Amino acid sequence: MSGEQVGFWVVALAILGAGRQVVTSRNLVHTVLWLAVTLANTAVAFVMLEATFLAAVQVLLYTGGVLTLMLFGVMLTTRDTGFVDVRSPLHRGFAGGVLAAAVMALVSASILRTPLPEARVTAPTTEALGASFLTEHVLAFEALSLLLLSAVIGAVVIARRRDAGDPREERGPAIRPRAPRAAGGAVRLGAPEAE
Amino acid sequence: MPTLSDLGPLALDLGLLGALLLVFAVDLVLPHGRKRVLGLLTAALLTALFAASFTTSTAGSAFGGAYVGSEWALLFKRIALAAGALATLGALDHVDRHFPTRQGEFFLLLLFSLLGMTLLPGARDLLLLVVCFELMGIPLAMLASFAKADDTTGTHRHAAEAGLKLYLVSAVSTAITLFGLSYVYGLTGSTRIATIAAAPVTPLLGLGMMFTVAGMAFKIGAVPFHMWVPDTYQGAPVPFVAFLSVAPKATGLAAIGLLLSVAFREQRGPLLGVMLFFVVASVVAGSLLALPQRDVRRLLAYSGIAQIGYMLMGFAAGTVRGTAMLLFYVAGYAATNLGAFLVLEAVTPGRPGPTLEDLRGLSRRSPWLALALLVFLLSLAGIPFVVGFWAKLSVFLAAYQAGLGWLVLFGALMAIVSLWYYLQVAKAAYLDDPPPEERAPPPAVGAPLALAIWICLALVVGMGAYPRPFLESAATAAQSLAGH
Amino acid sequence: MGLTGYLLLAAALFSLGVFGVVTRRNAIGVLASVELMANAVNLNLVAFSRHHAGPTGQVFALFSIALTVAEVVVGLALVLLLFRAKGDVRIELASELKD
Amino acid sequence: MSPLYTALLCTFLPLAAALVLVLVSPLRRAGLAAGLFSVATALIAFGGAVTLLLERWSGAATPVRETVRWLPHAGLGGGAHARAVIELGVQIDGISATMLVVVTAVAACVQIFSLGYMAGEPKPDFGRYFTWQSLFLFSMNSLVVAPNLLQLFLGWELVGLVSYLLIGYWWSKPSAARAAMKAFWMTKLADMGLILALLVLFVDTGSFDWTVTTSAAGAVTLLLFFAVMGKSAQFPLHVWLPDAMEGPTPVSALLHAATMVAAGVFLVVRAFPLFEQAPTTGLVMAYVGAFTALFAAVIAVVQTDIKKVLAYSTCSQLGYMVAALGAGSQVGGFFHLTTHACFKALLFLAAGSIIHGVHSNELSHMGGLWSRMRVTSVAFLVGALALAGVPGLAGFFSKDLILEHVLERGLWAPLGALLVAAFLTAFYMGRVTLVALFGRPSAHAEHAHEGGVSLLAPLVVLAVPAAGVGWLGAKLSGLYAAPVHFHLSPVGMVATGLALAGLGLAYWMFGAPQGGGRLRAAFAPIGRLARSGAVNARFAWGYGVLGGVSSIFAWFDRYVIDGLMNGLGYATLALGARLRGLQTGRAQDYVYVLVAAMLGVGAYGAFWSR
Repeated sequence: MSGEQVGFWVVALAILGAGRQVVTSRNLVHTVLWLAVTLANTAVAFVMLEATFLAAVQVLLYTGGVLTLMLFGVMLTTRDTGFVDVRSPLHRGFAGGVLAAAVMALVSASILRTPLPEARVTAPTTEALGASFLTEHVLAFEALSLLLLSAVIGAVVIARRRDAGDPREERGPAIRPRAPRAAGGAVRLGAPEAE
Repeated sequence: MPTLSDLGPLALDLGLLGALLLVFAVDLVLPHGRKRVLGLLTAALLTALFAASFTTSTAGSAFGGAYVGSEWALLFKRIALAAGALATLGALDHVDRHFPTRQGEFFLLLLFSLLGMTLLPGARDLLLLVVCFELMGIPLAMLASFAKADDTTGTHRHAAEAGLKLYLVSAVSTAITLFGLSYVYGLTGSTRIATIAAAPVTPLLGLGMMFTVAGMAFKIGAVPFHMWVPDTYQGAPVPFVAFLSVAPKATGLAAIGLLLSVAFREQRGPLLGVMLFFVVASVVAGSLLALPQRDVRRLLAYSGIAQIGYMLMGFAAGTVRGTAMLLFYVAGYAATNLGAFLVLEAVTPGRPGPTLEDLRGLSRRSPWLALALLVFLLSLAGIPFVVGFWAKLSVFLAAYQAGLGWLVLFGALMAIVSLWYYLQVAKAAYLDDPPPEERAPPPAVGAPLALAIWICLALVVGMGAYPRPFLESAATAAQSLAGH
Repeated sequence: MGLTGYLLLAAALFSLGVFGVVTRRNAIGVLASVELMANAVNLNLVAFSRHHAGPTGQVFALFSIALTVAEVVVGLALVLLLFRAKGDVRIELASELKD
Repeated sequence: MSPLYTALLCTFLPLAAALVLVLVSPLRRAGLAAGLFSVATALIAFGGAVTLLLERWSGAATPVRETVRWLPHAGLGGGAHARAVIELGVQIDGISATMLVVVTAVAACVQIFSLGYMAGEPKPDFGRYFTWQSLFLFSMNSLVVAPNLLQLFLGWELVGLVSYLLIGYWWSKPSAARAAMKAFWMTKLADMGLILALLVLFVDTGSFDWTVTTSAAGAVTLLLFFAVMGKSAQFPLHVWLPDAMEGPTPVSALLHAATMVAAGVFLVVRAFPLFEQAPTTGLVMAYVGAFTALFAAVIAVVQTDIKKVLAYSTCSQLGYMVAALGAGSQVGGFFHLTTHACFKALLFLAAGSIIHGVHSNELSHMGGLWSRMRVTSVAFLVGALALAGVPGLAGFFSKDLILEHVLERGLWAPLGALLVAAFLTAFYMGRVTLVALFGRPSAHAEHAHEGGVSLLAPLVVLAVPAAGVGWLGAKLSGLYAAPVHFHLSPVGMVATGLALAGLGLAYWMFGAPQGGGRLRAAFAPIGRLARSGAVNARFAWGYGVLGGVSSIFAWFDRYVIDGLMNGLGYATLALGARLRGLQTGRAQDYVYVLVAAMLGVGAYGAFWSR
């Protein structure tokens, strides 16, 4: 077994192991952290695939930005329940497993039955990446920047509790969220409203 | 290197971007309480752009072939701009009443989405295609939830749910599309549509192609990707639903048309089969599920699903004529459905949208609204003298010419079933007595909304009486796509 | 390890994401699962890009990452909205509209 | 005025009237003024139609066909038929001129009759009624003057829509609303046949003209005939017609006797060049028509509602026309349409006058009207005898022509059915006439009296053609085909004999004060039944051969055919209700379905060609 192969297996197992934790871990903080592990390991895989710039982007943008955001989301919304997700009923898990297995089976069967490109070429430099971005794909790039702008504007409007200039804002403290309903099977571990 | 001349085909889109920035800037300087101006401004700008689309030449290829301006793209730009302008007019009062301080953002998001819609049909690069698709789609999820759940009037009780469902289905669909495209890229080495068309057929490419289309099919609400549609239509602000029910569908069809007729032209055998499946499944499920509905928004949602089935007959035919007929259908459907939802907004402003019970006795309370609704329903049902008849006839014709006689027969039979639920609505508006406690004065319809309904009505009747120019431009557009 | 290995790895990651999306009950858990799916896409793209001349594959992956970021931002905003409406972010709370 | 403008006037004047009534609401709400306005326009249209017919009559005018280009080839045609253009226009020849006169005459009479009949309605409703009447006249005329099948289809649809409004005029009555829905549904189902026929024809020939030669004549004509079955109430799509009697009686006279139901037959007459290319369709039509004629006539025997008798009689007579056309006799079918329109409109209006006088539809509530409502009675008698086929009156000529043609073709089974139907027709018309006009007066009929002049004038006017139009047969048929020469053929004599026998039997059972001997005794239960009016479908079969068969047919019609049609509808609704459960409302289930569908689609794409 060559070194590259060993590396692949290690990274693959790390990615899949962490990924499994992401979809099954009951503590949501753990979920997000395991997601970080998955993404970081993917970055390692990128390095092995000679895509160093992408690896850097992956770590900075994803692990640094997105995950922080998600962690915020977890903190904001599940502090009452101690960050713990309610477990899915067994039949739902079973159905999900069947679906996932079917996806895996179909995709891998297609992969294995298709002649894949063999020859490797030298990895593009970061300059080439940038040049491609701003020539061939410049229109898509501009559209993407608009997309990000719209996402930010929209997200702020949606997530903001009260609107600027809304007369209702001046009328005192914002309405507190309703207490979580104790649904069947819900486990409440966290401290009761500590505000 | 891109040069300024590359911008020629994008003149209208640049205009739209300019409009967007203008609305943004004006929003910053307008004091609270005057925000209504923004909607008027948006409507005016969109109308101007729509008018400009008849004088501006947008033909040509740009950015190394990533973008091609053609009759095809132009037709979709016009549909999007017109739908945007009408929906803006229809939404003015609603927005002013329910979220007075956020009007700027509402129309901005609408403009962002419109920009994605006008750009997409010209895209000849899969990356651009998918980015445009998202630029159109992401603002829609936010607009569906725009009202927020704490709206005091209760009109928007389900705002969060409406947006979340659309978002979740959309996010997973995007992942599926990207997953499929990753294989398409991997096996062809390019994202340019022209290159892809020449690639040999392999299982993985077939898989990638199907995933790409499946991920986009959710936007048009074809069965079995339709399940978010009724829920979102019911929970989102009605004028926005008017927009959501036509413009993204048109653009989704444009995307599928590009994939079917250009990108995967040589490998499309299974795609045609899937289109056939969509037709049958959508027409059956849409028609049957609409039957028991009492909420008119849900009813129209399912009817829209069935309508998509009829439209896809054009693609299933697999001919240029089929595509042309589909385009005509789309244009007619856009005017009709937009009008129908705007009538719903006019009937029950400030309350959760109408059920059949709410419509009772409408013909006596407001004869003009009832008549408009009736015309839109007849058009959806495909009765002559309104555009829906020509639309159905033309896709049937295309399908029959392509040898799909059984499909035409089937479509005709299901059209009879669809009559049942359209007549349910008409019956409520015309035949049923209003409940005694509701001998209320006719609903007060604001001037912009009334204007939008009138324009839709004129289009539906006009296209029904003289469909010739519309048919011709649809045929030109379809030919221009086949040419590339 | 050849291309096939990476593709199979990506497929497995995608399947895990699918499993998570349909079984996680917390909306943020669902979002995390969608991230797994998106990550599988990037892995595919980068793996393929080694076999084609030109930077297209990696550019595609960059676009894909950016798209996902935009989606997460919007998703989190909507989740907060759901939380504000229901006091919880269990995804099945958003199931009042049906039939 | 040139024929073109006259035809346009005939067509569009009623539309203008309808628009005026819609837009000028004071006029509409004024009631009687609206009615008079509508009647005036109908009369002008009638005058125009007569002018057109007379021009043709004098032999001076050639057929007029004026069209404008309407739809481009680019949209609908193309391919092998790139130069196909769809036209919109007017065609005036013998057929359309005759039909125009029939339609406008009946419509004008019905409108005048309605002035008196509907006088009790609230004024705005009265105005609305006449708006619909004018609109109906426009739609029917636009159908009649159509130069191609597409335009004919547009008129056809419009007629269907307006008839829906007219049948459902009494909305508050749930049964009326239901009947209107049913009529709409059944005819819509049939209309799909017409659409499909148009498609097939157009794809094959690039034209919507009925004069083209097509290789798909079999398919086209069968689809067209399916549409005819719905519109002209042929078995088994006839179930809506008896129910449609819920509408006001003048509406029944207009729609379900003279004009709308005749549209189906008219379609075949117009598209006859197509039908001539498809002998098999002709055969199907002959059998379906003859069976309908017999089936409906049998059912008509036990009906106790005077309008239902007439409704089934209409079914039966339409069966005659269809059978004639199927046997290849364009003249026979169209001429019977003409005569039938006259005497059936007369019968319905007379029945309306009776109902107006007695305030009931039930035969058992009538009786002895001859002495109380003399004008109406005479009119009804003329219509009944014309329908029965008494020599010299209108029905005799056209029925004779049909039977002769069917015999010529050697269609023995249809001929037999038609002959039996002729006997039954005479019998049930005899029964209705004897019971209603000459029977023992019931309590209801004690105070029966004639209505005003507007009720009686149309009866008098219509009685003339009902009696005499048969004599014009040779001339009328000469307008569009080789003139036929009427002579009493052997089969005609048999039919006349059977008709007289039927009348005689009716007289024996319901008319003769006493006597009749054994035969009367044998049919006595039927007589009691008919007199009592209390037919109980479940037990009636035991009461006599004729009554038994008739009741079984009626039961079959009511519960099996009708039930089947209703059942289909309910099954669809139930299926829709069951499917709702799939929409769980849970976003994750939606995603599950999404991914599962993606899998199916993907698998299909991946392993499609392998």
